[in-house]
Amino acid sequence: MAVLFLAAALAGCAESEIPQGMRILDGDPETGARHIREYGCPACHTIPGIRSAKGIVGPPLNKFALRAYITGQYPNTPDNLVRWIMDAPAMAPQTPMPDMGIPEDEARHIAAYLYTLR
Amino acid sequence: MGWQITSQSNPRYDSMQGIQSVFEPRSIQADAILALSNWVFAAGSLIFVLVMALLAWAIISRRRHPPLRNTVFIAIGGFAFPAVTLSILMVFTVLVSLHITSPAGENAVRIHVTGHMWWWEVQYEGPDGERIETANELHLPIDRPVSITVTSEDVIHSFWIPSLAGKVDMIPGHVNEITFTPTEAGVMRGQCAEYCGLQHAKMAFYVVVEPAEQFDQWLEEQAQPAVEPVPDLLKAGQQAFVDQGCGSCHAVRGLPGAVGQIGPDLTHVGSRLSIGAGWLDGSVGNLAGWIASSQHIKPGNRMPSFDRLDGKTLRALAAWLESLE
Amino acid sequence: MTFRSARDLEEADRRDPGLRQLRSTWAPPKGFARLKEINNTFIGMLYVLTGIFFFVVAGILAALIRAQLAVPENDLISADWYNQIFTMHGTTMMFLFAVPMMEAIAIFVIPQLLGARDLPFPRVSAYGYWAYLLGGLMVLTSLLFKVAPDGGWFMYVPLTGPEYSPGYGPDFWLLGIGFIEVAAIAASIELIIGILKFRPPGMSMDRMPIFAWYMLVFGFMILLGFPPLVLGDILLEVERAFDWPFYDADRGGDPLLWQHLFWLFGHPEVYIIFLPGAGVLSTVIPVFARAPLAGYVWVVLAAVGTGFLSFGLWVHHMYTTGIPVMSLSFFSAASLAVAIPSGIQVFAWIATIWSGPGVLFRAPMLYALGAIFIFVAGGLTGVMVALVPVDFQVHDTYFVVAHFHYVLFGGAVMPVFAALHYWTPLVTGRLMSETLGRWSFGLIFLGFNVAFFPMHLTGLRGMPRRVYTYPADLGWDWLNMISSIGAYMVAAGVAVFLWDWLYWHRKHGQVAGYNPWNAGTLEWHSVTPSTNFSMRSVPIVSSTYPLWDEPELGDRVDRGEFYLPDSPDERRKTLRTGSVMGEPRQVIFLPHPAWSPIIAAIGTATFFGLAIFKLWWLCAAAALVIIIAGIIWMWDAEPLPAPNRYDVGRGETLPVHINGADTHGFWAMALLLIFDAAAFVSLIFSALFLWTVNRDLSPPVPEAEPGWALAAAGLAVLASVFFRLGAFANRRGSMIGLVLGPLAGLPAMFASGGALMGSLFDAGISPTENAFSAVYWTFAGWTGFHIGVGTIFIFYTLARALAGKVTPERRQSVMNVELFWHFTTGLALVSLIMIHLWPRVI
Amino acid sequence: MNVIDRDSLVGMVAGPLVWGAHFLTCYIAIAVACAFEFETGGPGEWGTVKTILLAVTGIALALIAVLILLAWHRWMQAGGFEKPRDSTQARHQFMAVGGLLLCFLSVVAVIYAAVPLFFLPACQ
Repeated sequence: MAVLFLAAALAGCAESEIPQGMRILDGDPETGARHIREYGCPACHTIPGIRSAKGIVGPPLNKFALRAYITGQYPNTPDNLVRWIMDAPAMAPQTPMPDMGIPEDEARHIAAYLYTLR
Repeated sequence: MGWQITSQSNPRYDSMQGIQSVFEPRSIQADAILALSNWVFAAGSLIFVLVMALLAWAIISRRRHPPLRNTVFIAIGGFAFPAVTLSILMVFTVLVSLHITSPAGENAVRIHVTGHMWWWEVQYEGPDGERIETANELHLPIDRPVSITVTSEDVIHSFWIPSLAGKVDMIPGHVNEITFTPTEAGVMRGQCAEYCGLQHAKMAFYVVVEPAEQFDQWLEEQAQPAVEPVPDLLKAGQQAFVDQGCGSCHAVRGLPGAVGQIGPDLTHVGSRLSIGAGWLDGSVGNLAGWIASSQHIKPGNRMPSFDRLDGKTLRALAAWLESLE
Repeated sequence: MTFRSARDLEEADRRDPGLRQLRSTWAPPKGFARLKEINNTFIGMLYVLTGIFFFVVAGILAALIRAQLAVPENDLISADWYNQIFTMHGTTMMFLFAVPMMEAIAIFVIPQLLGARDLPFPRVSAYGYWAYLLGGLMVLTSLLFKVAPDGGWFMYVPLTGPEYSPGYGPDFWLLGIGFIEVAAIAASIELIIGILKFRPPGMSMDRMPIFAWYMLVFGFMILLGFPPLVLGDILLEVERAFDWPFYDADRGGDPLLWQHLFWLFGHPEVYIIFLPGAGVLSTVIPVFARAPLAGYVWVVLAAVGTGFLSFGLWVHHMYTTGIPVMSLSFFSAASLAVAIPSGIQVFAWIATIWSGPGVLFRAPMLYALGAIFIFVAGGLTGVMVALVPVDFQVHDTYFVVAHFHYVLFGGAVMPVFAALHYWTPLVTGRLMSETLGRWSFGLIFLGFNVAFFPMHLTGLRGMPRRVYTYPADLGWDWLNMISSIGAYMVAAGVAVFLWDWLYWHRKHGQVAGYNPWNAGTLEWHSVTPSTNFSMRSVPIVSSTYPLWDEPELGDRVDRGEFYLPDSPDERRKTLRTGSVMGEPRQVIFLPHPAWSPIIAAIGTATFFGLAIFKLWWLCAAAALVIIIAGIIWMWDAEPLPAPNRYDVGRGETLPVHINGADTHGFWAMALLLIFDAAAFVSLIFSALFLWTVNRDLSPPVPEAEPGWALAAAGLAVLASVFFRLGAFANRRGSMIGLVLGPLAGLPAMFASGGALMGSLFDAGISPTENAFSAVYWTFAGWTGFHIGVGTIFIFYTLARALAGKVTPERRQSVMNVELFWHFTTGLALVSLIMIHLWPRVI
Repeated sequence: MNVIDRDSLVGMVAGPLVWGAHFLTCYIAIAVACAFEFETGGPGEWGTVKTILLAVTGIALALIAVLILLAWHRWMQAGGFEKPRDSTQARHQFMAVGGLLLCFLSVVAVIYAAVPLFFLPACQ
């Protein structure tokens, strides 16, 4: 509950600050935060605002909205990010991040949440 | 109830409230215990209020003695009243004890659960008396008595599913039994209730209560050996499992060499709701994370972090395990 | 000439030689030598300070626990640390705070309450205190090095056994706590004898201050309740150090044996903690309600009844271990029955409040009322957890955490704060601040309920105890957050209290003067701070509240109108009276300050400390230090002035030295042996228990030559006979007989012990083989240990005899040693029965 | 020590001692009977052990009844409810009433312990 509240608050203030190009127009950060936990992102990533997310397998996702590249290869654009979340191995065959079968709408919510992290 | 979901999806985080609560009884026995508890909670609260009211009255009152003579007041309030109330309670509680401990009978589902630091080994008795092995998850049919015998391989654990029954301790050298009859379908959570060392906090499991046909089908699937992988990725995963020596701790029925008894049986790990004994949801992402950093997620558990695998191998291994439904 | 203030005392000192003598006799040594002081006033004060120190340490650990649990999936504290912290919180609170704190208060206040100059064995109190301090510090040190025990305060095996806890943690627990139990036993013997035999003339049992009744029951409960734990400790330590498999299920042992032994101690323990608390309430409430305790005899019945019933509750901690529900229900029955005495006490307190002209809401009374509130709530949830089905659900959840914190906070912590507010003027001569008292009470009371009430719900919602973290979204997060906030309110309240207690009131508090609370009991009869000798003269008492019923009494005591008003020989002494009626019987010459208790305590600490690291040879050296200190300590026992009468004033004389079963020395030996016997009975229980739980293994019949066992039995009896003859000869004045008897008995006893062990060797029984063989060897070892101690006693007695200190008139030490030897013979015979006869019979 | 002695502490606590003996007998009898499967008497059935324990309960209650009579007798000798004239009488009243009340408490505790015999199977 508290997490969602926090996430919502973050989303609220982030709305105006996110650069135009990074907005996921139909993504809801609050829903995204829930999906992040459902799909088990916390097992590998440390994600601010998600309490259980203290993983050390993948890179930490703090200030994600400010990062320039995804996995060091792709510009951090909404399209790339959504594609990455949906099927990372398709973009980088050597990545340890599995294809978790996340449908596009849910990936958008997740991306929306990640873009609230500044 | 929000958490009454089909057995194939994971329990959703936003609907987990109550899946491990005494207040959400889902069996005849848990119902009976809650009813008794409610009675004593109500009576206890009433007595508490009355005694405090007496105390307040005694403080306020200007009269220099209780409503009765001192000794009579003490004799009635402190002796006679509790003696009578408690004797009623004694009979009541013995009757409930009898009710909840009666044997499960002939047609009971028989399950044997062994506690390990910090996971649960589960053996079902198949229709022909054969042992069907799984771990960290129970499936139960509705409206059929269940008899669970428990013991431990190492230290003392305690088996507890609040929605279904009270606890029973798992003690090395002892085999204890608990019986109950689930009455409603749904996903519930159980947890170790006896302090068992470092990761006592992360020793939980899920229980899926489902209609009889679904249960039978599930049990039949569990009895099967693991499926052979078809796509290349899964084949690579299986190969990684063999190469990394996972089979010396874990059993995968049907895979030669994978007969380890130290960790959970993984023959159908992909069908389970959780990994890491009720701590992470069962998903390919969590499997990968668990394999790579189990010592970070559950420090001190018996499985080393396999952080030496390359990315592709890790993905393949996780995908293969996830495919073991 | 009454002492209403410290100045009165100084003035009287100039005019009154008797008082001057008393003051110089009882004056503590100066400077560093002050540590030699053994007087109960000084030792009691240190004891209380130390108790509060450990309370604060345990409280800080609790604060860490609550910080970690405030939010789900917190990683402030690692699992490893958390487990050490909660283990040490429980251990420190139970063993280093609760029980010793009650002893501390009693040691300080009981002699004054009873008009005695000191407790019967001041050096034992001092030894007990130093043992407690050093043992406590030893246990705490483990935390500094991050090797603290982490198996929970209940130390369940096999988690704490050699296989799953190979480190030093459990050894710190077992040896440290075992060591502190020495202090507890010392205090219990001290208090029992003090209360039964060191009351003022006229104070028959029906007039004893109610607190003394509670402490009497407390003493007996420690004496019978601690032995099972001591035995369990020894068995576990032996299993860890030497691989004797008492608890190892693979070799016929059973983890449940530990649980039985632990809770056989552990449940009485709860009441051991609660009864003194209730005693404080029964003392404080009448003072501030301004009326005598209503239903005195009912309250006595409640204390005694609780003492008995509390020994029939232990399995209610084991409802979920798979014991037949019939057996569980017996314990449920006793658990319900024990609620009745608690009810009686609560109604007696209410009736007391009712009978007075109005309650004075001073700080002690606030704490007392808060205690009633919290304790009643805890008692009612206690009835709930006593019900087998309810306990199946709530056992080992936060519901139970809430329950027992309610009981212990209401039954012990709040009363301790009440007692400190109430009795501190006896030490500092000043009253604690009312304002700060209200603040601390308010914060603690509110904070406690905020912290612990939600835990009932947390537990019912499924949260188990002893988890270092928990998942979010199971409905536990906000409840835990509230609990944590409450916990920090309690911490703030305790901080306010400490500020007042340690600093503020000593500088700025109101001077207490004479009887500041207008209390009725003897400790307030005169000036505050009270004197080391507590009574100018030992009064004749004719009611339960002497100061209320005889307002002149304090003056008469101070004028020296009663017994022992002076001390021309500069020897510390007090009066011994009859147990039931309280008639004067003897003058006891008490020991003066000495180093021996503190040296013995350091020796004991070293012994246990080295044992943790299995440095057995150094242990033996430490044991030698203890023995030497003990002998020096006891050397001057049994003073016999000529003539053997002392003028106690009022034209009466009393004997100084007497022999026989009525002496406090003999009682001390007898009580010690009762303790010993209770531990030995626990060992027999263990043997029988293992027999009932083993399906595949029955107690092996030692296939030895029967001659071994018969010889052992015969020799043991022979040794006893020899000793009896020696004692008899001494009575007849035969020095030769006194020397020859024990000297002949000793080889007989050694031969008996040898034959006992020989029978085991002969049968090829090795202690590591299975649980039964380990138990057999424990029987043999137990007997052997007593033979060893008895040998020291014998040589000590012979040395005294040669020094002319044992004569027909001074034969008490011989009687005590003889009692010990007969007891040892009994142990040998019962051991033989358990080893050789029992396995053949079953 | 003479239990009837008016100044005996043992006389005062005799009631709880009977409770203790009864309680231990019940516990040990059931533990041993179940461990070695002497008894399988179901709920409501009176197997051997349960019958014996019922008899033991009867004996315990009878013993306490005797103790109550003795205490009552001592109390009446000490003047019963009347205000004591001297300290000896006060003490005798106290010891007698204390013993009496402890007996009452013991009666209740013994009866509670006997309740399960009527409803529960011996070993389950």
